[in-house]
Amino acid sequence: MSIDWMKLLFALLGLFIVLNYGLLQYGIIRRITARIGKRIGMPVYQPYIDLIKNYAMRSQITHGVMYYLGPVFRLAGGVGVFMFMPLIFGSELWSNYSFSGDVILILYFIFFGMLGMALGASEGGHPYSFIGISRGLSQFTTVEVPFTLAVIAIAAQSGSFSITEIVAAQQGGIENWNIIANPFAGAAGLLAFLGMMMAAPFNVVQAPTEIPIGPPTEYHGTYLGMLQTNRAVLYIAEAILMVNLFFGGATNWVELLLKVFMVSMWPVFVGLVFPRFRIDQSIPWFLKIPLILGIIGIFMI
Amino acid sequence: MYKNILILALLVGLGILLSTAITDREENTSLPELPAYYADNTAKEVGAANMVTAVIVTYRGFDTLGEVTILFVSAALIAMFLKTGNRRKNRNPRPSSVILSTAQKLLFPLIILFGAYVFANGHLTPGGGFQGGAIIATAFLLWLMANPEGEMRHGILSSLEAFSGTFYVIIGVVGVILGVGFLNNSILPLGELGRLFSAGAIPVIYSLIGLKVGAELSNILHHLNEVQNEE
Amino acid sequence: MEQYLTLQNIGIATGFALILIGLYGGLTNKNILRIIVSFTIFNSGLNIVIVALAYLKGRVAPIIDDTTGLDNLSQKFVDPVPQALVLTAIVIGLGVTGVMLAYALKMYQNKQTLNINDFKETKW
Amino acid sequence: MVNPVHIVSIGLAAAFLMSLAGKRQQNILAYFLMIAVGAMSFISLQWLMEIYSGGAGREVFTAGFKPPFAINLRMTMDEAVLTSIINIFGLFSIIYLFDTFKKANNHLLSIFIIYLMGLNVMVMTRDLFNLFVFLEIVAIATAGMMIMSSDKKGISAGFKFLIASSVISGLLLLGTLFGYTYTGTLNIDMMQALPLIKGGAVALFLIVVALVLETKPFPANGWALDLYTSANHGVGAMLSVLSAPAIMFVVYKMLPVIPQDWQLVISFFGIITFAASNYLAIRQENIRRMLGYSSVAQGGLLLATVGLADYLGGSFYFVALGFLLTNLFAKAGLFWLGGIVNSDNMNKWGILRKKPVLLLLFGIFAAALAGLPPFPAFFAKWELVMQLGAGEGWGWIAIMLIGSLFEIAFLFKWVGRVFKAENEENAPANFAMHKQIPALLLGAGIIAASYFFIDYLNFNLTFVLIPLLAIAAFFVIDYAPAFIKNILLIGALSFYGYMIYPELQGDIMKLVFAGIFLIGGVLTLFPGFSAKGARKGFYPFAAMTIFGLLMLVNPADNLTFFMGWELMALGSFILILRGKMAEKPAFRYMLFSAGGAYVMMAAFAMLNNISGAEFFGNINIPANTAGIIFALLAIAFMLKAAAIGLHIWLPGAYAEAEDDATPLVSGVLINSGVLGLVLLVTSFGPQTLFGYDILHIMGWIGAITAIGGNMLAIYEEDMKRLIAYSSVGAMGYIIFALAINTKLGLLIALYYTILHFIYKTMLFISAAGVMHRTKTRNMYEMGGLIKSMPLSFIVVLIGIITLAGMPPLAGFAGKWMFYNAIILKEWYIQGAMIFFSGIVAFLYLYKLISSVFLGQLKDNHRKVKEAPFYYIIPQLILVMAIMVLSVQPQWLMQPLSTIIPASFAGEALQWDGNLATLSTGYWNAFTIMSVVMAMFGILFLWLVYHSRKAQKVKQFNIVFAAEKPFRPETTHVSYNIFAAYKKALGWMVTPLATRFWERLSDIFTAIADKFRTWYTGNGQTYALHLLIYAFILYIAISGGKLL
Repeated sequence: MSIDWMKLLFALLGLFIVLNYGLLQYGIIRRITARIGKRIGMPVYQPYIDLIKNYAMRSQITHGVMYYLGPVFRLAGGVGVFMFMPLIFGSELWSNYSFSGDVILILYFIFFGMLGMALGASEGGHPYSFIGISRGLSQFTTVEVPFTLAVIAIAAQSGSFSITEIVAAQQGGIENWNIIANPFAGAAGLLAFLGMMMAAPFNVVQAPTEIPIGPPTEYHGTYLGMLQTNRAVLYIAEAILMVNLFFGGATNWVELLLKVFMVSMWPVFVGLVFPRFRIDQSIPWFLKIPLILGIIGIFMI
Repeated sequence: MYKNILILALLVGLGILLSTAITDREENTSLPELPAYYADNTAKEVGAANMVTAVIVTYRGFDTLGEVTILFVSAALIAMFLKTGNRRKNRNPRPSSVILSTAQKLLFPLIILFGAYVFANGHLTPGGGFQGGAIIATAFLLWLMANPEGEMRHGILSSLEAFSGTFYVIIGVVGVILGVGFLNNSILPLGELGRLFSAGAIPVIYSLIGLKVGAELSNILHHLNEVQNEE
Repeated sequence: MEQYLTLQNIGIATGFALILIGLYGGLTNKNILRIIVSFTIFNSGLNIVIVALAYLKGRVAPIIDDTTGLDNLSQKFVDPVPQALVLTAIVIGLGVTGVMLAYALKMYQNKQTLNINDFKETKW
Repeated sequence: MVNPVHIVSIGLAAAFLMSLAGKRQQNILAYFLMIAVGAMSFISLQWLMEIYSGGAGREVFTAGFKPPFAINLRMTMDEAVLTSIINIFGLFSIIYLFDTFKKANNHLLSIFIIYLMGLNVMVMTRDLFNLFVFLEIVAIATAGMMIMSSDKKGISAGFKFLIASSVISGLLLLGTLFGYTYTGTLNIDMMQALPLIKGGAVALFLIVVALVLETKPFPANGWALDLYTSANHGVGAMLSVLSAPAIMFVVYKMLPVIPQDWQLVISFFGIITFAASNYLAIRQENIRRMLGYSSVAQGGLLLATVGLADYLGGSFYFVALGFLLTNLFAKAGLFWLGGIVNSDNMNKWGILRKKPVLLLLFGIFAAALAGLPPFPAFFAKWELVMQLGAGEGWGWIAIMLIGSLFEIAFLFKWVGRVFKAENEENAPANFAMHKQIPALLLGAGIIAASYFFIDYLNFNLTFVLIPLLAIAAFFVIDYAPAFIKNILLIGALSFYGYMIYPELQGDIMKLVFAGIFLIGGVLTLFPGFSAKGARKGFYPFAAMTIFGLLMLVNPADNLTFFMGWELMALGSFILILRGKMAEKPAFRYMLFSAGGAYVMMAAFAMLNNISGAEFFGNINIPANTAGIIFALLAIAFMLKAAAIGLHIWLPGAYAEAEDDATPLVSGVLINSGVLGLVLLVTSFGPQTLFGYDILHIMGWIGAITAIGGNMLAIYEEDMKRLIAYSSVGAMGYIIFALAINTKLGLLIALYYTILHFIYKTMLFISAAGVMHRTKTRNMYEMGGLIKSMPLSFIVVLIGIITLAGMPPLAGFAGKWMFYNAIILKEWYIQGAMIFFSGIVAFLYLYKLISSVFLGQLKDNHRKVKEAPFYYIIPQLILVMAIMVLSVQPQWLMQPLSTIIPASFAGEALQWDGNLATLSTGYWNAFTIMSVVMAMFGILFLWLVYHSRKAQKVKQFNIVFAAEKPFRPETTHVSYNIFAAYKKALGWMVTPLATRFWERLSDIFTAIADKFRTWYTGNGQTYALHLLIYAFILYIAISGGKLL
């Protein structure tokens, strides 16, 4: 089959936009959190600097092939999530490759990165990598449960797994948004979203502050750059997913970015309010309230 | 205790069950077909005056063969069991009284003779091989009581036993060969009813049985005697 | 009731009584020799029953002699078959008893006891 | 023709003459005895030939008078067969006991031949009283032979026997005499009127009860058990093989006199004996006593068959002969092997392994006795069950099958010990030739018998006989070196595939499974090339397993299917048993498969009334008509597919099997259960049981199984157990997909079956390779192997990505279809469970790959090389398959879709080039693959280029937080890596099922232990039992009323 260059071009363009937006938003969020913490915080463009610096740095060590594959998997996963995500409802060109895979594909791609990362990090043989990975995987499995329930509920509601269909079903007024139409599923989805974002109170996985080393520490320089790229892309891509699933998608870029910003604020504020869970607390937590909400959401259909 | 009560209960039950044999049976006034046939035809078919003998030795000769075999087996079994090494050790039997030993000397041949008479006339008068054999065995019993130390010649007895048994079988086979049937007595002339030499092979068979049984029983007695006051 | 009180039935009943007594003895006595004796009683009970079954009122033993003559003997004789059978039964009983006695002797030689309860080497 | 009566005359004459012999002739006596018995055998054999070739039988009138006036012997087919068996087996026994006889007292020899003679007459005579006489002869002769046993136990046992037999014979004599007085005859054939005459019933009852008691019925058989326990092995064999059938035949002779309903009662008591005795045998440690129980049980089975003779009609001879011959050869064989091993202690039996031939014989006898194919008892049991089913005798079937299960239990516990017990050097074994040869003859006998049965049933040539022959062939060439046998087996399988391909061409379903079994078989055999030596005993059973599986593919009738099923079970049992620590797991496996098999048998018996012997896969049962059958079959198949609750046999069995046998018994064999389920669903359709929709229940079971299996896998530290548990999870998916029961569901099930077969075989083989090198199964003893075994790593990586169902590999297709199917079916909750289990799978997959291949290399593994070449080949082939499927799934799915019956609900998958569409969603494998590969490739290459100067980090110049590579497992980072998860969700894996089953077995054995104390060992009590039994039988026959 021949490659559709136009489509490819637009996909990459979209990717570029999202990447930048992701970086910016990350900077903004950091700043907001700083302010709430009565601090001044870093400049908004800091992420750009980091990124450029990291890409410029040349790593002098390697642990072997799988070690390379780690970040590759991670970024491929992130970009994959984006690539199969329709951005603008009703626009053929901004729908990326969503015609060849539906929401299930995306759900799995989110995990694709995780696993790859885990493998890559563990080749380093560093014990803390294992600790971080085991926490990450354990928590993520339980996060996925309520999220899946929500997705299934919504897919059942709109009779399709295709995101485009799901968005189409939500057009025409805010009352059709799934968050309204099926609040329980929506709630389950949003709570799960907290976990997916690995923001507080569920950020013990990466433990940014105390443990100076987690999976990412194995990776520095270029690798870290890739991971940061991925974070920016994935963060936004997942937000877009939420928007498409629960908030009626978007018909143009402005609406999209606005909604994305709103959605991504949600974990930030939660994270600012709540203290961090231990891993063996967060696992049961996801299997309590969100799970129940999700089940109710399914029975709502 | 409870066990005994259970046993009693069971036996009572069995008794009741058996009693039906009395209550349900009506006294039969005439012989059934089978014995009637025997009664009417024995004389000409078998030529034995004593019908019981006829039935035992000829009509149901096969049973009798088995019977002999059983005796043989038990005798052999006892012989095997009581074959205990040096029996002679520390046996201290009471010596028998003079009266007994004298009387035994007198009676021994007579008893033997009587036994021989009984089995030789089995086809004419009550009695027969087994009875005769038993009587003979009593003679040996007497002998054993008279002299407990006495050593009997097993060889003779057992060879007697073996040969008589074998001949018995051979007679049966001869019957087959002559085509009159296994253990049929008419391989010899039936002769005249009521004579000693009549009823074909019956007297022969009965004599053989008599000898065999006598030998076997005496053997058994002797074996038992040999182990009696061991250890 | 009295129609049962025939000679034959009395014989049979006696036989049954002996059978039951023999069984009871065999099942309750602990001494092996007593058990064997009980079984001989049991056997003789059987034999009595058999003989009694052969009995027919007012008939003679099935032996031809001058008194019986030779014609319609089936009207004169008792049943010869059970008498024949009983002989076999007796002899068999004798054989079995002999074997049992031999066994008893052997068991005594092995264990110096004749109590049946002491011979439970094989169980369960 | 020699007159049959000469059997008697020869026997007696010989006996009498032998008693003449003195010390000097002693040594020739044994030969004389042999000649005499030979002559007897000749007579009976010659009659057998005569009658077999259409000649008439013969009535022998002793004393030349017709019955009833004299005793008559009969010689027809039945008598000819039995007397031949008796005499010839007597001949064998002489050979077997030759050394005993050489030293023995001459009287013993006479008694022996009289015993044989007595049995002959018991069989031939038609006269009741004569029967009594010869029963007594046999009894006394038996008592006489008891002293052949050296130990003193024999004496008291013999005495108990004498007491019992004199009670019994007393009853018989009474009955006979009254029978005579009522009917005026002693001839069995003229007594038919007996039960009709007033009071005659009592006489008949006495006779019947005596005869039944002679057959050693449970529980009035203590005397018999003690006899078996203490008798010399040769004598025990004769008691079990000659006396029992003879007395059975006597009962059979009496049948015309016994009323119909009495016959049923007797036969039912027989079944009870069978089940109960087998049950009590499971607690036996003493082999001879165990054999005693088993003999009694077989007797019960024979009695049951005899009692049902009229009911069985035409198939009576088939069934009876099946049981008779099995008992004859197998039981006697076991007794004689016992004599060779010469110890009643199970643990001493390991000595048999010194003589492979004897070991094989032992296996054959055990299998034959347990009623496994291809031995006669298997077919007999099948026929009997089918006939009982036709009469709706479900209770009978249940009792009988439970009994058979117990039989399997104790027999295979024993087999396990024999194979595993440490080879006792001080065992008093006696491998004298004259003891081995008769045993070998028996082995030949059972095989010949099996041949005749199979020949009689004229099975399909290609799909039954050729496989059987192939299996047999591999037993024959077992001495060849492993390499040759491997080539031969692979060749044989390939050729067989080529042979059956035309037959299956039309039928894709059959092709699929045939393909799985054949290709799987061949691929899993490859690693065998690197095995050294002859590897005795592997290939026959590998062949048995694979060909057994292939028999399941295209059976003509249920019998064939069942036969294949049992063969496969037996073969895999031995393969598992070959593992080092495998005794317990293998035993457990055998028990579970047997249980499943018997459930299946019962189901087939029911099915037989609906659709006849026709194979259930080829028929269509209308919906909601056969719920119970469906449920039973589903249980049987789910047991093989290790549905949760029935899965506890699986981990042990797979983990403990030899490393390179595991792929076969797991990756390939488990699909037999799937095959069954698929056929079940396709040919039955939805069924209800007590108003419940069974498929719905199955759906839940599937979902729970999926979660449970994966959860259990997470916490495993043992590589093989981990993969094994993941099989449980995969089976959960398949069961669930089948339960969905739509076009899509079936497609998923088939697709998953194939996929699971591919990646599971792959994973197991590469695990085998790793374990072959590292010599351990514990993952915490491994690590960092990626450097030394890169190929294995790549294979495992691809394997787990597929298993996890991650795009872009083939696994994703399955997942994707799953969610659509779930939405379409509206089973949301189950769907979420399935998804959850899929996520859980990531955890153990990560653990598997990371702790084995990543992390720190262990000191003792510095030198390990890549897995052997022959391990790698099959893996690479399978990887190819996965890659192709990942890019072009429609190549597989479109053919699969064609075999889905139109009757199935739901929409079918639509294909447009590579784009698969359903109303609910779509997915394009090719695009996904290309997109992912593009991103992946670009990034990877860029990265490699970017850090081309990077130097390799030495293992030790990174931080070790706590871990030293050579410290024990607790310091291994991936040991108990998901502790937190366990803390949170550990409750999910409480081993409820295991506890349940273990508790169950404990309870059963405990009860058995209690019950067998009924046999106090007191001869008097045994006599009492006889009376009690008589009483019970009376109640049963008179229908409750006392008089």
